[in-house]
Amino acid sequence: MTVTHETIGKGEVLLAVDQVSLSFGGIKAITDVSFDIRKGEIRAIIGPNGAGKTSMLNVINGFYHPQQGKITFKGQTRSKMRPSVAASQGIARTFQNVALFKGMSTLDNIMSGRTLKMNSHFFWQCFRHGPAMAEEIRHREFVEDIIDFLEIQAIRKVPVGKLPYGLQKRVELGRALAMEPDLLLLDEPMAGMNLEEKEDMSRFIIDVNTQYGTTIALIEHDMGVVMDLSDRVVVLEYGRKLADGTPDEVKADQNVIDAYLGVAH
Amino acid sequence: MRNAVLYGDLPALRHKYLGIWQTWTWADVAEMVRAYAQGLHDLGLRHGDTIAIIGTNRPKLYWSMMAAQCLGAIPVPVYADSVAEEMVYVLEHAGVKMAAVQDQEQVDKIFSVADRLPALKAVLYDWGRGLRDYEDDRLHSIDSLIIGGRSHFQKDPRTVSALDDLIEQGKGSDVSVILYTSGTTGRSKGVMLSAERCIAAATDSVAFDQLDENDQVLAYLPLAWVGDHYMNYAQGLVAGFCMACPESTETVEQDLREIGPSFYFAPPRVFENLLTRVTIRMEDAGSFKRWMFKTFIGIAKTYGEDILNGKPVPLGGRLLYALGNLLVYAPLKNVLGFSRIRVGYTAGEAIGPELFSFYRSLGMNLKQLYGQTEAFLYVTVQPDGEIRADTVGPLAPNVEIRLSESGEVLFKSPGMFLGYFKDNERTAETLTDDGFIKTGDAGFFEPESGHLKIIDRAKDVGKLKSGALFPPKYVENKLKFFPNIKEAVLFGDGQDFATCFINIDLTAVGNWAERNNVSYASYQELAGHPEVYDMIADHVTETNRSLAREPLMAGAQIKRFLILHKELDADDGELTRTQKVRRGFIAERYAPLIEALYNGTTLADITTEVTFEDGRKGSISARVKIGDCPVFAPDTGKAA
Amino acid sequence: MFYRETGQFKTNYADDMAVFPILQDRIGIALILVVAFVVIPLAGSNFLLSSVMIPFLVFSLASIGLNILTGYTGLISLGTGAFMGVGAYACYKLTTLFPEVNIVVWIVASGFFSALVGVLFGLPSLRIKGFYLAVATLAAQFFLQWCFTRIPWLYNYNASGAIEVGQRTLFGINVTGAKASLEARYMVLLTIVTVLTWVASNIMHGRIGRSFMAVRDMDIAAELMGIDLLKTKLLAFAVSSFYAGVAGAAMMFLWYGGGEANDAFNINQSFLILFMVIIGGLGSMIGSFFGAAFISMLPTVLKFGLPALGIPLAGATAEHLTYILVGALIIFFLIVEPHGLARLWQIGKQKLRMWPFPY
Amino acid sequence: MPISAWHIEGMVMDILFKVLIDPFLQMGAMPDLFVQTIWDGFVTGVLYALIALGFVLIFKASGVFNFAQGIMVVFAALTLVGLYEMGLPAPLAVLVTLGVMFVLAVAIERVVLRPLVNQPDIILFMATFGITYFLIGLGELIFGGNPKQMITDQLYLPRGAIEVKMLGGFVQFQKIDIAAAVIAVVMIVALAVFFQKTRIGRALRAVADSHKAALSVGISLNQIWVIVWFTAGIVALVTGIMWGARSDVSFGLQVIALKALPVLILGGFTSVPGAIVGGLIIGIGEKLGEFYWGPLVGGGIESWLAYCIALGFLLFRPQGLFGDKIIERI
Repeated sequence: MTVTHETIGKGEVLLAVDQVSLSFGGIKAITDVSFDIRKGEIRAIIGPNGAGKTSMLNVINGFYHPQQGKITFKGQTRSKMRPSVAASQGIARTFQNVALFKGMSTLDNIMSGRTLKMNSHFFWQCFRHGPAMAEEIRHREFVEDIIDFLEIQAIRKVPVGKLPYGLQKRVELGRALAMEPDLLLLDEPMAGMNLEEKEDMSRFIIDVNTQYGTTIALIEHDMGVVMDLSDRVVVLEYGRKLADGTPDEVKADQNVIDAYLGVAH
Repeated sequence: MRNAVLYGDLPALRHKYLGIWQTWTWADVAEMVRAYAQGLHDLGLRHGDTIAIIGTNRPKLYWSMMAAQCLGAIPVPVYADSVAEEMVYVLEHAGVKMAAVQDQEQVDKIFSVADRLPALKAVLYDWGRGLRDYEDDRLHSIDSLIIGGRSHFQKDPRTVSALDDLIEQGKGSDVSVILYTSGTTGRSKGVMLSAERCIAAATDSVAFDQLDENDQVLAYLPLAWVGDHYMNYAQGLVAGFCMACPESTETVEQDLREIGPSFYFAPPRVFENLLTRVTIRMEDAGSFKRWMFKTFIGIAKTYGEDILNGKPVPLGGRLLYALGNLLVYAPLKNVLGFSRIRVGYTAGEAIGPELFSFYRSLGMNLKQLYGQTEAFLYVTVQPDGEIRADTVGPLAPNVEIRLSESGEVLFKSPGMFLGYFKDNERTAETLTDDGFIKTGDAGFFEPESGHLKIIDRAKDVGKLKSGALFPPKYVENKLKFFPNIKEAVLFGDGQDFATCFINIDLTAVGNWAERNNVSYASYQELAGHPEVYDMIADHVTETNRSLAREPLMAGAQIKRFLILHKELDADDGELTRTQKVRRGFIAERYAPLIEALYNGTTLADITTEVTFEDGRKGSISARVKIGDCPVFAPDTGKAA
Repeated sequence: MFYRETGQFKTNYADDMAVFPILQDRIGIALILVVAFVVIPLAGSNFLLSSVMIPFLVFSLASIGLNILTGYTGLISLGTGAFMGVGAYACYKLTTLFPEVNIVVWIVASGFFSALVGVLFGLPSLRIKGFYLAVATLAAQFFLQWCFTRIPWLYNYNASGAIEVGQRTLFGINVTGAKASLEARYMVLLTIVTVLTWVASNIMHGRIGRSFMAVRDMDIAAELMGIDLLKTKLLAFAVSSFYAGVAGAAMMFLWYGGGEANDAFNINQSFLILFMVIIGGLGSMIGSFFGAAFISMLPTVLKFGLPALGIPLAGATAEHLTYILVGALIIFFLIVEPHGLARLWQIGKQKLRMWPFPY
Repeated sequence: MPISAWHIEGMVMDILFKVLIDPFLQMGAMPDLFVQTIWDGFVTGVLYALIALGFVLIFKASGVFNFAQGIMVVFAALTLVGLYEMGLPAPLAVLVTLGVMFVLAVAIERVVLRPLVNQPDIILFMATFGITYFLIGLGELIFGGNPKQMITDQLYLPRGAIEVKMLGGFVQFQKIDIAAAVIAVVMIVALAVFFQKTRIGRALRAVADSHKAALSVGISLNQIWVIVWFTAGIVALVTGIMWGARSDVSFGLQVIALKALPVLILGGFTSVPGAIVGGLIIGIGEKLGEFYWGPLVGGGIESWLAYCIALGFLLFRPQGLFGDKIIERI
């Protein structure tokens, strides 16, 4: 995995979606969409509700299996893939409506993001000593860095269920970061946030992108945010690709204006 | 200032970072600081240069001070929360060559005003987040400097000795730090302190309280405040106790609880807020707990202090107190993180007597001291056993004090300052011909105990037309003891009676409103609410009653008051950065209201400009009601 | 109120991640262990040991097992009784085949067999969720129960068709069979329970525990984070059944001293243990103990309690009343605290820590 | 070696024969017996279906997995018989029993469902366990634990059997069984009508879809719950009578409640026709299994065969026969 990581330099195509179509029963969610995500960029996917944005993410990280088309990630092409495999290949994501592990503390949530990287033997786990403990501590250190990075020290031991929405989103981001992903999918990271929270979140997203050099694909409704954050934007509507390009290009695109930006959001 | 090394492996610094208390022994610190100093030196910091220290209490910032002082450079701590404009004045005035700052936020501030700081050569940051893509060759991370220093040592060992020489060159008489006063009056002044005097002062006080390397403190006060610099930094270096830095500003309380300091220093305000929160939280408790709390606090009031002061107490009292200790005091202190406090100090402004005795009655050895930045730090202090709420205690060791004929307190102290930085005439003003420092506070020695009693800022103490003494702060503190009253500003100098502005405490009153389902949309509305007025009126009356008991003060009872429609705020210049009231400023700003207080009307209109969080300005106007209160005949029954 | 946490600060992660980070808690646990290991065996009456402590311990073990599956991993199982049975019979066969090996070893070892069977019946859990899974486990319950009665080899062709516990010793002391003293059995059982509890809590505090809970709280998210659902669930089944198995073996050999599958390991047993877990508190170790204590002691309490209250009862009526009360109490508890006794305990503890403040 | 090899091969062949061929030969050999078995299975199936129906009704409307359905059957039957023994005329007894079931429904709604609204399913599921225990205790307390005779005649249910000569043998149809089948059908039809035509019925269907929808129809959830539980109660009563008439009324009956689970799995938790078809499949399947394959392993496989059928089935169609496909969204 890390090997392929090396082989893809900044600016090269990290993930390519090629003529993907997806449908549930009769309903077509995505029709023949193609676009790519380049290493190190922030890529936005926008579109009206029901445009198939979230479905797109689900396809990318293997939760849905497209009927047609294929997906190339780090040079490996596949049409189907188990989500857990996608994860182990370096795709992490957050969810539209926060999907944290409600029963656990912030710390544990983020720790669980490290699961893939942990492998101490069951035997040691039983005694919580030797390798197991060493591993726990090693990853705790990593996680603490993230906590520090996201400025959530104060809620380290709080059960996430008790947290306000904004913070939950932040924790979720933390959990995704804990996976050290090559590609980070953010599904409406700022939904239902107030201005201040949005600003914080955007700051974090940018910092993630610059600091860790993580490639980010995000869905967002707040046009302002999208245009500031992203390097390139792809616009979907009714499961079809409407436009693709830099924020300015997209803003200028007539179809987009008619279909989306025109509508008050 | 580097003698601290001799404590070897004892913990010098703890910092709750990444979830656990990272610990550095004195040895580590010494090594680190030396490397750091080397790094700074390589960067061009020289003897006599000034370096600004901006940020919250973080180890690396403390080390920055030490390192700088090693080189004989002068650290200038700056209030981290002050906006760029305020900051630039200090930086400019101090002509800083470098700035060691906490994070991106501070870096941004500095760069935003960099053009006005020609001297600025380098900005050092502790926490690199978000600074990745800053292209500015003046920017260095503190770590990189330390590492740089280390490698330099390795490259040629000569630098080691070279550094030693540098350190040796540092003369005790050199200026070791410049602390800028918060500026209760006008522009803040840079107080120059010398190493030897600092140490002298610190040594005295350390001896005075028998602080040693086994003590723990939590450093959470602004770096730039003399309180922190003295209590934690200087004393720490002298006594060699362990200083802990909180994880972040939100977690101070939690961290305090975890560390459980044995030495604690806080301005009255902190204790005030704490008490307020305690009362609020208790009001949410079940009826039984409330009852229990009330009774035992009552018991504590009657016996607690005496027990602490070692006065004889009836056995029954002791038993009750012991029980209370089991049920209330100990747990309470535990929750607040005060359990292990051996010595606690409060200073900065007079503390409300009730407030003071509350904490003492819990068995917390809280003491008062009196001093100021120029004195680094205190001139009078209360030794154990002679603790009084209403005085600031007798002379501190090696301090001389005399009173000017006007009743102003003058002193000479081991730690006294060298003068104001680049401001000789101000220095001259402050010093008397024979080298005493004018405090600007009015006070008097209590004949029997020899305790100094501070009444107020000399120029604030006034007289009513009646000729009765009018000490605003004294009364304000009484008022502020009520959780519901956050701030009070008294007027009456030269008038025929005293009046005051009240700031309600939003948390306390809001909580009260919830419980009595008083609905309100805004601070302003709540402040104007009739029921709130009634409540406050009661408080004021209460205060008057207690004033009446003290012949000296009886005159200063409050006839009329009003509740301000906005909170007094440092951003609007109404308070100093240390949250002290800027009386004069307020007086002129709210002139119409004051007028109203005296011309007997019951309503007054006022429009004021306010500054919002983000620095935008706006203005709010309001119609403010005025309430009246009964006053009481002086109770000559017992003398104060 | 009894907590004095001030000054308890952690300078390394190991301390910070300890199971009992608070000093006072550690003291409390120590006290409990002392009482359990020293005071009770010495002071406890036979009645206390035989009809209170021993059942309580056995059930605790079983409910820990089920709690790992249902509470921590969120998979409902109605087959616990059967898995216990597997343990019991495995132990029986083992000790009859290799009598020389110490019985205690076999009691624990038998857990591995039930773990195996557990995994087998856990296989569907990948595709099946919720009640569907519950039914799948019912299949296990009935099928295994059928095996116990229909496969004579399992009970060594005893005429009685039941397990017959022989004399087995540990350090020369009888620990099983008719001659074994209550104290001996109690001590063995207690040791097993203590150790296994410790192990379980270790597992739950580590990576594995987290992935269990992740699967429980949001299996989709868990999968998208690279947690292999099948592996995790099967592991949960294995661990859970292991505990059930040991509990079953212990039940037969240290408590019942022999008996027949249909009354020991029937569906009702499964339900009973499910109750313990729910009432005690899903996803809580201590909850398992609370639940076990509550359900296992309730009948005893009623049997001897009600008459004491002056309500004279014929045995039968008492039994009926017990049923009614248990039913009512279950509903009652679900209503007042769906998260079980453990939650109540937690709240109480929190209050004590925050004393005198309410929060 | 060859000998033993032969031997083994022989055994294998033997087993294969016994499992795969012999049973069918038997069926062919004695078709009348085969039909008889089918019929028995069919009737059992009908009764399973009835219980399953109770589950489905409640699950559809309140999302509660009502484990207590089985005990409700027993309880209803017991009450009926008990009342009769106390001297009430049969028809009156039936009415009173209905009354009791209604009270029960109300009580459950008040005491259990309302306080537990919005709790996770598992909790409600547990609650129904509580109900089960409670009813067992109560039933035994009032009517005593020992089995009772169902008052078949007094309810004008037929006795005896019709023997039909067919397929070279006699197949015996118990009249009561026929009655059972007929009544079951009638009831199902009635329910269907109730759901399709009446306002309440529509409301119930609405609830199944979304609670808001139901409210918009103008019926409070609480009412709906009462109605549903009451309906389930009626179903329980009928089931109880039928089953009681075939064997006798005892608490052993409640175990058949568990049998309804595999039925539900086949049919899907939310589908009435599913419940019926499932019931029949299970009923017939397990009778055939027991009769033709049981002997191979010493019989008694009835106890688990149903579950294994269901289990096997689950692996291929997790949502059941008539359940609709679940599309997971995130």
